[in-house]
Amino acid sequence: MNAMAPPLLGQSLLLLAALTLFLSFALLGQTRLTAAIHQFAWQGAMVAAVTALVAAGEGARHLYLSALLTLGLKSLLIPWMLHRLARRLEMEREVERLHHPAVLLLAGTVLVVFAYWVALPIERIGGHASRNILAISLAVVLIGLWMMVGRRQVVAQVLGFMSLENGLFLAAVAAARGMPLVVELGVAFDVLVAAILFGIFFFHISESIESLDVDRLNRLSEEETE
Amino acid sequence: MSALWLMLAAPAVGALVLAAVPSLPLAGWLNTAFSAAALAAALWVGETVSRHGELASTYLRVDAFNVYLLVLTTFVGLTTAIFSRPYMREVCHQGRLTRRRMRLYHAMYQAFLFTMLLALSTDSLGILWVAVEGATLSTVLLVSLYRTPESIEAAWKYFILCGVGIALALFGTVLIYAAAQGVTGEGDAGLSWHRLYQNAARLDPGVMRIAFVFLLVGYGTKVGLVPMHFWLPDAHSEGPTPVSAVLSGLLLNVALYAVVRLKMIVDGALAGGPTAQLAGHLMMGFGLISFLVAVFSLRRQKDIKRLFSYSSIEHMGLMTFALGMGGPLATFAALLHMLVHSLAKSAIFVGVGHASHIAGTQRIERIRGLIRTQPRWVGGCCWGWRPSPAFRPSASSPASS
Amino acid sequence: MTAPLSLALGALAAALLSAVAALAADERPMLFRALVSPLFGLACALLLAAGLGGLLHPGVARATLPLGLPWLHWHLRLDALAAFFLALIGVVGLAVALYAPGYAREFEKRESLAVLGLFTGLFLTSMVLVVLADDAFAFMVAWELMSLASYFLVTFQHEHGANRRAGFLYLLMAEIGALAILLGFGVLAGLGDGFAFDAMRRAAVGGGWGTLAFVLAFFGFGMKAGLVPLHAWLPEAHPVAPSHVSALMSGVMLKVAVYGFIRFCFDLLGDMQISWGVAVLVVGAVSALLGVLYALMQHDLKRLLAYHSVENVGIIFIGLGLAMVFAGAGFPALAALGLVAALYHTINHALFKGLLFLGAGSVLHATHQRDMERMGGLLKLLPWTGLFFLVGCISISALPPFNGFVSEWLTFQAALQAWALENGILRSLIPVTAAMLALTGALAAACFVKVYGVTFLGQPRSTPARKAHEVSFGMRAGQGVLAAACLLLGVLPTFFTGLLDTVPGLLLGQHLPQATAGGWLWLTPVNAHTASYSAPLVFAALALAWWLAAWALRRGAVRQVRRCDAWDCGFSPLTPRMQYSATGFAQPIRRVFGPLFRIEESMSRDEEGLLRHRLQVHDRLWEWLYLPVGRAALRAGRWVGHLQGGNARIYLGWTLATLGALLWLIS
Amino acid sequence: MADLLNPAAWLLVPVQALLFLVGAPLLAGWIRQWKGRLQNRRGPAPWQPLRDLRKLFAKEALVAHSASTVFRAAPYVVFASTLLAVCIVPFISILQPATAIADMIVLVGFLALGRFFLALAGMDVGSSFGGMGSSREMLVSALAEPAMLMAVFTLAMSAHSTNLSTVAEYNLAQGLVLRPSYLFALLGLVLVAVAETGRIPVDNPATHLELTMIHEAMILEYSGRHLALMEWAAQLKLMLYGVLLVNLFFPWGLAQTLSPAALLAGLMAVAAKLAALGMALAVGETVLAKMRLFRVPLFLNLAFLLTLLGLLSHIILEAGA
Repeated sequence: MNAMAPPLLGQSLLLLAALTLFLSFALLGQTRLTAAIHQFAWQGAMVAAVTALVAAGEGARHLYLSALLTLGLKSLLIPWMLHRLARRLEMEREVERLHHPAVLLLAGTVLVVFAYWVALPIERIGGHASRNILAISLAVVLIGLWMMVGRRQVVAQVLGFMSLENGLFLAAVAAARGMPLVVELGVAFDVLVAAILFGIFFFHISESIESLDVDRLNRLSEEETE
Repeated sequence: MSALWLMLAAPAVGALVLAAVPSLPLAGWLNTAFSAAALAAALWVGETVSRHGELASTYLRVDAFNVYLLVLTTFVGLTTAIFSRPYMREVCHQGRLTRRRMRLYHAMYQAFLFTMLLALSTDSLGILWVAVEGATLSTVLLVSLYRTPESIEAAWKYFILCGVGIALALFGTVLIYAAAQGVTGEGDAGLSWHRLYQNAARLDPGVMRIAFVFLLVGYGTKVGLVPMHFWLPDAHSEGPTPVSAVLSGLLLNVALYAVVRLKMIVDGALAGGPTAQLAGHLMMGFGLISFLVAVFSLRRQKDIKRLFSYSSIEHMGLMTFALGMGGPLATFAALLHMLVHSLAKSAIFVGVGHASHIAGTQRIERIRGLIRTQPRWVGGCCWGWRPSPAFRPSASSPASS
Repeated sequence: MTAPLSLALGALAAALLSAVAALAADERPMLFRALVSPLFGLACALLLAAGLGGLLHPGVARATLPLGLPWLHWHLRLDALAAFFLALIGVVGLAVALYAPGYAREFEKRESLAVLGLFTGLFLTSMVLVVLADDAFAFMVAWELMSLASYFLVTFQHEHGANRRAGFLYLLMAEIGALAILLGFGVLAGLGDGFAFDAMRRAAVGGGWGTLAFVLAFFGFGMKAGLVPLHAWLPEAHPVAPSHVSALMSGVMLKVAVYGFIRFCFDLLGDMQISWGVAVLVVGAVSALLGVLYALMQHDLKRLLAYHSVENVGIIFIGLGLAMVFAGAGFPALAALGLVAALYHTINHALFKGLLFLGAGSVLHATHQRDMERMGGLLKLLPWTGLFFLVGCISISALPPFNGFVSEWLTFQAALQAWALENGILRSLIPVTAAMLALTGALAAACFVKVYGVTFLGQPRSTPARKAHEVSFGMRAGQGVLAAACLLLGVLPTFFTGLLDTVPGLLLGQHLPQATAGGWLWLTPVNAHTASYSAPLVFAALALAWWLAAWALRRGAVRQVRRCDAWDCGFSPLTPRMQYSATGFAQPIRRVFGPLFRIEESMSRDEEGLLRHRLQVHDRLWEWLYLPVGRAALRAGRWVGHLQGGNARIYLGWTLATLGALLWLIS
Repeated sequence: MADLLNPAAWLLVPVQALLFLVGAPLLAGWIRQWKGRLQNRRGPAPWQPLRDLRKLFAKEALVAHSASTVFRAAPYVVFASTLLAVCIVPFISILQPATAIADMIVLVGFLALGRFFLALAGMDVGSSFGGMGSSREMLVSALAEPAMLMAVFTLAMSAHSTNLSTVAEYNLAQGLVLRPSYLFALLGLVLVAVAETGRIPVDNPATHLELTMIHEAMILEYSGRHLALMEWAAQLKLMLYGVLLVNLFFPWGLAQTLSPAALLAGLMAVAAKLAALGMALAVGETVLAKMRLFRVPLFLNLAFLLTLLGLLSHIILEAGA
């Protein structure tokens, strides 16, 4: 978005983006499953809101559609599925023990700084606002990945993956006013399928190893094959 | 053009039809038939391309580079389909699979072919991404087809790692799109490969650098470059043999194809800058590391399918190295190597499946004396083992030039 | 000069034809004798003609094969050097072609003649291509083909695990060597412009890069030639191949490696450096000495011969090293002398090693034994083979008037010119290497006294040895050709040095000043005053002296000899078990040079209370070089295994780390 | 090679050969007699060996059943090669055209050829003694040959020639100069000669206790004319080494022209020198005792060390000479 955009818009965009980032931090630290799912839903909503705002600011019609897609998928459908799964695997009450929560969060902040540092050279796209948002989205992506590294519980990993995707959507909207429609649809389709597959896998995993702790998934190790 | 649509339609329709067909033998034949149709169409495409030089629409574009990959893909798809019919029937009789899963298998096989062809023939980076992600999704369930704990674990890792990788690739794509905004304008043009290629020089180098890193890590995960390769041996060794064959023979190629296409753009963007060779050097580095690590893992493998999946990593590393090096000789060698490797490797996996089927184990030391019992198979494998030394000279001669 | 080249191309075609024809030989063994071997022989005859033609009319002929890459066809080039090696391949190959049909008979039932014929043909083709290649690409492809064909020949009898292991070791080291050569060419191609040898010659890379290229080439070619310490594959691989193939491998393939080295260092590289020569000289001397010492400890006939290949290659490299030192120091004439000495020994070794392997093959054929301890007295049963084998033994022991002596004499003469050098170190180093060469020669003589004495003399030590029978005519003819060649090169050295002289003329631009100044009778490498050797006269005089002695005694009082038992100290008559065994023969030398071997000796009583003596002599280099390398590779493998630890989160961590590192890298 | 075309010089070659053939047994007898005297007994007359040879030639030859043709051919080869070897050393005259046919290195080659067949003959019968002798002989020779060549090289490098008569000529021209290199080479060559000719302390020509023999063990099975040839060859070899020592290092007295007087003088000089050498050898063999086989390597290493020192001192001290 260019400088002509009313400052209010830019500020609100930044605010929303910051909230998204905060939410992924919350996700990173959140050990209670249901709460985590809620936070994830909220993050989706944030992204959708950003999309809608940009659509309003730019008057880019197709963005409304993608905003709707995001809202529907990320903050309604997928959280609902996760809830159902959690109930059927009776694990709503489940609380994952983090080994070093402080380290986890600290590393997250480091990643944020790193993301800013990486995004600095990006000049030509839009104004500062969009660059900052790009930096934030990059941070969200990295934190999502970090969450998958740091959390052992399968659902938590999936949440990390999903919030990583949120970061992608945010970047797409902020940096490029959304992708072409065909791509948007394709991406949305893939995300949906992925979510379904995740659901399937929860069952497979929980019946193959009587838990959802991914660290138990280490039969295919090559250590000491000598 | 119609040839192209036909080629894409064949597997797409096939996927839907096979999803509905309950009878197993019929499904096997249909599977073969659709693959054959795809091959025929691909040949037709090749013929048209050789006449007109290029075949293009808004979303699709076939030129001299990818037409040969199209033909190769459909060909391997057909051969593997032919092999998989009796093989899977055998497996089914052993009771390792239910009918429902056989339906899933055939449908997904076609779906996978469809995504491969789409990824190869599309002109839009966005659709390329969607297709490659689709390829992952369609094969995940094939890897875990046997539902053994190992296969499920392998599939999960495959899914997670490739999912993340692909997601990173999307980020890179977004960045490219963003960089293209000012140049090619909004909409599909911003992701059209050849438009970007034409205006590559005007793209922002800073953005393109970051973008390429994400794309390399992303698609590199699917190529099986070290250290993003961890999913590969598991997925190859646990899935049904035909799946291993197509994964190793096709999926890796397509991912590498994507990397190459993007490298061409990035090179254009960075040309003349201080980091003009960045893309090439990164690829060479990854190729070299992959080659070494794979070689070291090779010599300690006891599971024969793992062994060959590591050799896939090795060859991919070699090709990545050569392609990163650029230059006509290296590129030619790499493509030649790609061709030979796909054919040989799918043949080998087919053969190995056969062998481990006979021996009832995948442990090498238990598979013995096959040259007595199965000379033809061994001959095939010897032929399959050939490429690595035969093309090493051609692939790495220009290393210093 | 183009005529020889077309001959060589014809030879290529014939070799390929024989390979193809062999495919049908499985069902019809007749075909192998009637078509495959004759074609092989034809190819070799053509090669011999091409080589001699090329040497007689020095010059350069070129051709291009429409093979290889669309824009990089294979360039072929026939010059004096290539011609020499073609002739070498031809003459040994000819003998092998005569020999093969008879030898292959025993494979007819159990093994596949098709495989044998196919890969032997391919093997010949690839070697000829290597010699003819004029660009790095063709060279490397031919080189790889050579390694691969010989690999399949080594594992021909693949039922024995030992053969498979040997084959694997061989292939592994061959690939490593090929990689080194490739990189060497890469350096030249990178600093020059392109892979054509002409481009490299123009570039004439020297200095630091040149040294790097030299080291790589020395490593690669040295590994193929079997120089210590890179020789481990050789005594494993050569013995297990069919004997006529062993003859090809030891007699010819090693020489192709020597060819590659000469081509690379004397032709493609820039101006020679003394330090290179010194390196080659020292490695050569060490190889020669260790090779013969390890050979002395073997009692497997073919394995022993394989170790002698290590020794002789070492001698060849001594000559090359001298040539390089002199060339680096600016004495082209002396360099030419060293080069000619090396080349002369190359052809000699090809001849007598081929001969010895064929002889060993005949023994194997007749007794189905490779262990000398179970042979003996074969001279009476295999008179012809025994005679030819004796010729081989005398030649390889460098005794006048046979060919081995001539080349060692030339090498000594070259070494004796060291006084011309300024550098005192060199002047003292070179004579010491010469002394090592002398020691090598003497030990070789000892070793072949052992071989011949234990195998062909004395009394049979086992039933098969007692039941042995002379081999077929073809097999004898094959050996006879080589034996005659050995004598010829020994008695008429002037003629052959004259031929070889064209090679230094090509590579160093310098002929031997007056090698044959004194006429065909006198070989005077430097000048008549310094040294002269007249092989024909020596031969004549030897014959004369013998004849005189015999004649004088013929007129002696008592003619006939009376047969009686051997002296047994008045105890029970001698039994074969009382003879000196090969191990016993080598025992004093084993004891003197003990520290060089890893000796495992043990005495034990078996159930009948009989004493059993077990002795194993190992190559120390295994534990000094190969095992550590192997362990390192193992460690690396285990480390890589740790990477594949099975935990998805760690895998993801790797992805994240890579991403971060790369982003860091570019920002 | 000026004198190559000189027929008179060529005529000298057979003459010298004959002198050698007669002189060798005499030298052996001479040494034996002196040893006897030193051991306080009247030794046999110097020409006793000649008598022995004649007797042996007259006797019939016994050949073991298990012996092959090699066994019967070996004596002739050994004898012929040794005879050739003696033909190419300057004996009474420096003008020795045959030296052009074969130089020092070929000389070593001839001796090696003879030894090769000697050892083969030892193994041919298949008795354990022969094998033992061959094995030991090859060990000794293997260790002796490098030392021999080192000494040869010292001479060759200072004379810039491997042609024996050229070397002798050079040394004669030099006159008596004390050269450390020559001293070392001489000592080394003496040790080598002792080892190669199988004298005490390396081997004892007089012993017939099988377990200590080297040379005798190899020819144990020989009899009649074969034995004669073997013995004769051994005596030739002994004399050959003697001539090498005296004529290369003390070339004085060698005839430099072909005038009968000069030749006669040369003959006298050589005879005198050889006689002196023979006495020295007798003394040495009397005072020394035969050493164990596995001390022989040390002995020969010493020889090699000496010759190597000779070479190095030549290169370092007398550089360019």
